[in-house]
Amino acid sequence: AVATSATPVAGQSALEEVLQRGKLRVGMSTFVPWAMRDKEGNLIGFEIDVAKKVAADMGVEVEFVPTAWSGIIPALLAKKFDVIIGGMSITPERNLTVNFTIPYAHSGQQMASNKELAGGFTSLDDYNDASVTIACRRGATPCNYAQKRFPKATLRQFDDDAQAFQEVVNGNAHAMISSAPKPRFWADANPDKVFVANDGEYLTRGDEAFGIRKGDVDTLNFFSNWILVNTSNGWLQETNDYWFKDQSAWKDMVAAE
Amino acid sequence: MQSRTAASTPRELRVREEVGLDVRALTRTIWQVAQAVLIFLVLGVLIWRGAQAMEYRWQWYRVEPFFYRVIDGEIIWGPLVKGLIQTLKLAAVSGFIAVSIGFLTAFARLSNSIAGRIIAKWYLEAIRNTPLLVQLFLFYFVLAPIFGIDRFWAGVLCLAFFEGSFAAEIIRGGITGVDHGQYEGADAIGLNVVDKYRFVVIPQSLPLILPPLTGLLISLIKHSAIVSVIAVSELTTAGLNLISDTFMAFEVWFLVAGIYLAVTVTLSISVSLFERSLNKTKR
Amino acid sequence: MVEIKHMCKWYGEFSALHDINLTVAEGERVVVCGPSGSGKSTMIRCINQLEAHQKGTILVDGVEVKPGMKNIELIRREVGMVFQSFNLFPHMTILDNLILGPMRNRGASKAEATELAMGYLERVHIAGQAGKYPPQLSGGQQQRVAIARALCMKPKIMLFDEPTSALDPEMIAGVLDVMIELAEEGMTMICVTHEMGFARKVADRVVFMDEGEIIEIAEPQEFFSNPQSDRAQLFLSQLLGH
Amino acid sequence: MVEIKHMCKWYGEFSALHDINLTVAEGERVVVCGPSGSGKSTMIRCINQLEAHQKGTILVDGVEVKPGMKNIELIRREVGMVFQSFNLFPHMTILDNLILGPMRNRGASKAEATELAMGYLERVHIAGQAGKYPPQLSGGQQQRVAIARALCMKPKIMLFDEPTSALDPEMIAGVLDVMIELAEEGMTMICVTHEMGFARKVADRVVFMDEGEIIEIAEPQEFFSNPQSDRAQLFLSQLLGH
Amino acid sequence: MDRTSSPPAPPKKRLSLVDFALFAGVAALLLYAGYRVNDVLVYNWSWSRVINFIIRYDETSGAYVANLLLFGLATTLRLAVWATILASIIGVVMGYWRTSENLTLRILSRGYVELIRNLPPLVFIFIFYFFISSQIFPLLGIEDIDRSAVLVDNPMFRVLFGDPQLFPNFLAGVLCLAMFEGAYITEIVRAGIQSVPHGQWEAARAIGLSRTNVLRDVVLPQALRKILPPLAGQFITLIKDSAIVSLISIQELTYLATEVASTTTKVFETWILVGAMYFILCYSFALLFGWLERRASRNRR
Ligand SMILES: Nc1ncnc2c1ncn2[C@@H]1O[C@H](COP(=O)(O)OP(=O)(O)OP(=O)(O)O)[C@@H](O)[C@H]1O
Ligand SMILES: Nc1ncnc2c1ncn2[C@@H]1O[C@H](COP(=O)(O)OP(=O)(O)OP(=O)(O)O)[C@@H](O)[C@H]1O
Ligand SMILES: [Mg+2]
Ligand SMILES: [Mg+2]
Repeated sequence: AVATSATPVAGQSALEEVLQRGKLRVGMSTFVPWAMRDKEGNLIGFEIDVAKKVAADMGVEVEFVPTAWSGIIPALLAKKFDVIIGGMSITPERNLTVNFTIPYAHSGQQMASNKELAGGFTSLDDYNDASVTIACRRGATPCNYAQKRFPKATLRQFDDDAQAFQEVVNGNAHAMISSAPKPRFWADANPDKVFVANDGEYLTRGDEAFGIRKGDVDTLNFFSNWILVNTSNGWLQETNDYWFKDQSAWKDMVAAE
Repeated sequence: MQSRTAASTPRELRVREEVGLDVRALTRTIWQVAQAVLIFLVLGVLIWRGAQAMEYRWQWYRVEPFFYRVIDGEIIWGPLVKGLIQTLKLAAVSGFIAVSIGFLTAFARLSNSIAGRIIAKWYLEAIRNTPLLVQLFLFYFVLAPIFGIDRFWAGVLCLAFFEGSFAAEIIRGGITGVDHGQYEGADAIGLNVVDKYRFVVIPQSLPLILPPLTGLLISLIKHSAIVSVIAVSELTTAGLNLISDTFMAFEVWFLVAGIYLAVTVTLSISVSLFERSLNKTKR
Repeated sequence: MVEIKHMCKWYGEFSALHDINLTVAEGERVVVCGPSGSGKSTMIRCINQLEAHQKGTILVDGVEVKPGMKNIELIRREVGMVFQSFNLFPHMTILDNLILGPMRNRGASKAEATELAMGYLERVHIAGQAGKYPPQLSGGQQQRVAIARALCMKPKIMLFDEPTSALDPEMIAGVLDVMIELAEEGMTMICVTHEMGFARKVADRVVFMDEGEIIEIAEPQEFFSNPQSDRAQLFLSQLLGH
Repeated sequence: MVEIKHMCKWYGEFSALHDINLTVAEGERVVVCGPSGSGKSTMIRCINQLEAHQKGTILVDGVEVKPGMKNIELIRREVGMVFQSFNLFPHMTILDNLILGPMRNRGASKAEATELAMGYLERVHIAGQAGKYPPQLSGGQQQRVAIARALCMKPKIMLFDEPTSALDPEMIAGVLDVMIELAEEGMTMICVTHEMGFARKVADRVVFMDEGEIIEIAEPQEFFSNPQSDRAQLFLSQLLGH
Repeated sequence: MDRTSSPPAPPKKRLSLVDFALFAGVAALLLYAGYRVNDVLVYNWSWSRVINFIIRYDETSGAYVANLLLFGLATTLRLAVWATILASIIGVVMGYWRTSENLTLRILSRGYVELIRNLPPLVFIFIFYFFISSQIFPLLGIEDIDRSAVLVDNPMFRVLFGDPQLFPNFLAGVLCLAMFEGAYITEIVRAGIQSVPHGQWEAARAIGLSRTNVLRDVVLPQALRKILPPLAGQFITLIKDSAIVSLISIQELTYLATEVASTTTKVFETWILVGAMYFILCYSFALLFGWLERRASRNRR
């Protein structure tokens, strides 16, 4: 019994397991507005909608497994869930360890800067200075970008976007980079402290994809094609617009100000 | 009939004769040690198989740059080495502050001052009844901006306050562990309070305080891992960053665990060697 | 009953017992005395292997006792032991202290064990206290309970290690009385004590030890009136001068 | 020198001392005795406020000592105290034990303090041990060091709390000799002790306490030959019968 | 004078100059903090958004109901209770092994304790979690239990173990924490066993009890008194330490707090409130245990 459990049965792909189980388990991590909590404590967001639709198309239920970002890959490998739909952007380095589908979203990165510290900066190159501190969410596209674009600046990586942003508000960091539209939301919320740098233009783009275990071609094929279909029919774009264009559509669901 | 008196050998002359190797006891010992090693091995194999079952692809060949890279014949230290140095620095500074806080708090608790006792007690209760993680968040996101403390010092102070509460109890235990008669002896020759503690009580409580206190400082190295959540670039932070860049979770975790283990075990051993040599010189 | 031959014991490098030879016949009563640190306790504790000896042989009732032997419990059940500091189990009533051994070792039923225990409590004149806890009793009463507890094992021999030296003077008599009764009933016993009155009254032989050796073995009359060795003379003079 | 008037002390609700009245003149030697728990230690410990009393007054050399007073150190320096358990500082050499007080309290230089200390060590016949640590000395030697330490403060009065009762019999004589020498030199002293030989020899008065009260104050001859109270009679008979 | 009169009341303790200085210092610190918050640190306080995640007004039923953070608190408590129970079992067995005469058992328990005490908790939890969830659970078939069976999906089960859907995760978290705390409880038990005077062992052996019986009947019952107070303390420690299992997909208070902070961006309020929640929980238990201990020691007399 031990021997068979150690080496997986050939052909038993995650896809089949999901269908047999009747339930798709999705690993994710909170990340406004990809996934977040509404007033009742339920999960909402772009990714939540995507995952629900995938499950519905497969004809199974969906179960979300919120996991701290640093534990999300081992949990996937330990089969705690079948797929990560968690705003995970593709990098070659990561791709050596997990498989990515084709991208289902193309986030743009914006920078929120502290008015006092970076108000006088005229160009992005001003940030490339040893005295500048830039905050970002650990392991997300912005960190990689910042490393390359501002090699002289100090980089601070946090487990969570909100912490990184708080750094900017507190004046501990000159700027933070995050995927749009969050920097704009925050600048709107703290107009006297924070502004969106680079006139709101995207600094770079990221390609977000589902993450799955290596060696599982069936599952990879299914999810990639699901993304292809839903890109073609416009559903992904539509949903993306709902969550990312501005917050007016869903602001009432999360805030109670 | 037994003889009434026996001829006696003076104690010093009775050398301990070698009774001969007790073969049975020796084989038993060897067998028991082997059993234990065997069980640990089986557990290790099980864990290893666990990793296998996850179809995890070990990529140990990728870890060398985590420690160092050679660029143009120059050695550039990698994130893990830098992180370790930062960890040691963090632990040293906060350990020093923690001991100071510990002494202050212990004296405050033992003093006659009502305010001192109240403040010390609330400090201890507040630290004892909240998780370190929450303390760190409060300290970093709430207190640090209010008082304008930077990241490193926020981490240091938070750790120091946390470990300081344990140090305080150790020190208080050491001080109250000194025999009551010693206090009376000091009082009886008319020493004032400061002299009483300086010359009589503290020197005698140090042997009671030092061993648990060094244990505390060693555990501080482990606890310092928690400041990774406020992005102080110590060993665990370095590890987490590497994981999120490369997703090689297990290699990095094992490396980080190995480094911590090596540091704490080395420290424990050197401390106990030091203590032993101290005891020897005393005799 | 007990036969000790050429027994030696070391604590590390320190020679605690050296070449001990002593034979105690069935029904014999032996008193051991000697200065503090002379190894009296160590010797009798070797008999039921509370301490392990390193050389020589000890036979108890014909069976050799060895360090690390299996089934040492079986021998300990033959040997009752009473300590200076009583060592009653403070979390159990007197009665529970007594019935624990019989119930665990001999599988006696609770009723049987209780009957037996009450019998011995009568014998040490303390049956009224059966329901109390040890700390509620005086030292003398506790020591008598300890004797009763050892007797409940129906031992073939009893070892006493200074059973009265932790007691207040008023308490000593009661315990000695119980021991004298036991001796008169023919119990084999080895008793470390400095109560010379007791030794005179019941001992068949007196063993005098010093520095881990048996210096002198004699009948009490002879030992007290005419000790052979200088050390015994000195010891007796101090004891009586006290 | 010492004047105690209507002094009372409670431990919680327990009355440890009741209405104590005692005056000790300069150069007088008072021995305090009484059964265990009668409050002897408590009384002399109130004199230098190691215990706080709650009612009545205590004057030492004309100054009133009160619980919680400031500068109690100043009074304690006038009063030497020797404990049953010596209370030497085990982490310091004998000499350091002695010079600590003079150097800290009177700002004496190390050389001065050492000279003084060596003088007193001579006086208690122990100068050879100055460099050793207390645990390396026998009990009797330690107690003599404790006396020398108290004397180094040049106190006006010495308090002794059963200075010989923790000692082995061989050790007692040496300590008593030192105390007798001190008494003969005219030191004022209050001494709790059961050494009746010592009391007979040096005491000007004997104070007998029981249950926290002073029952009898008398000259030694009278007290030993003809105690007034029943309790003192009983006490003396037990003490001598022992 | 009357002997039976009760002692005069002890003098009232009065605040000294030092006391006033200390209080003044603390007050000054607080005032300065208040000033900085208002003037230097411009921040939109919005407590209601975070409090909403503790209890919220449910419009459909028209009543106040518990929300995320309270659920998290309940999970934390459940984790702590079950892990303490399990860890105590581990601790008693290992603590007994620590004092055993058998070298094998001693090495095993010593190895266990040292390993756990020398690894950062985070690292241990991580490695152990993936071991049990990939090796042990499949063997036991935990993953495949029918989560909607009557036995599982009922209110009793929910109170004891939380949401049946999350049961395997919960169980993994409990096991991790139990293994972790077990090492500390092992040392508590060992100290308790060794605190029983040597004479008790000897007396028990002298009446011919076997080692197991000595422990069961004589030593452990006496050791228990020494063990219980630190064990209660360890329970409180466990409530705090349980935050580390947020790493492995268990939604206890700290993890949910990071989610709330992230969703609302109200970092200050979230952490102050969550800190207060932990404090209230732990401090109430500390008071409760203190009271129980005092009562027990009074009854003993
Ligand atoms: N566990 C031990 N380790 C080392 N030395 C020991 C130990 N137990 C006893 N000794 C030493 O062995 C010697 C004999 O001790 P033992 O207790 O047998 O003397 P004793 O004759 O019973 O003395 P006492 O009358 O004081 O009880 C003593 O010098 C003692 O210090
Ligand atoms: N710190 C204390 N708390 C409560 N009761 C105490 C304390 N110290 C002493 N007592 C009690 O006060 C009474 C007097 O004690 P004290 O030590 O003065 O007696 P003593 O005459 O010196 O006896 P001994 O000869 O045994 O030394 C005793 O009943 C004792 O139990
Ligand atoms: Mg003995
Ligand atoms: Mg006394």
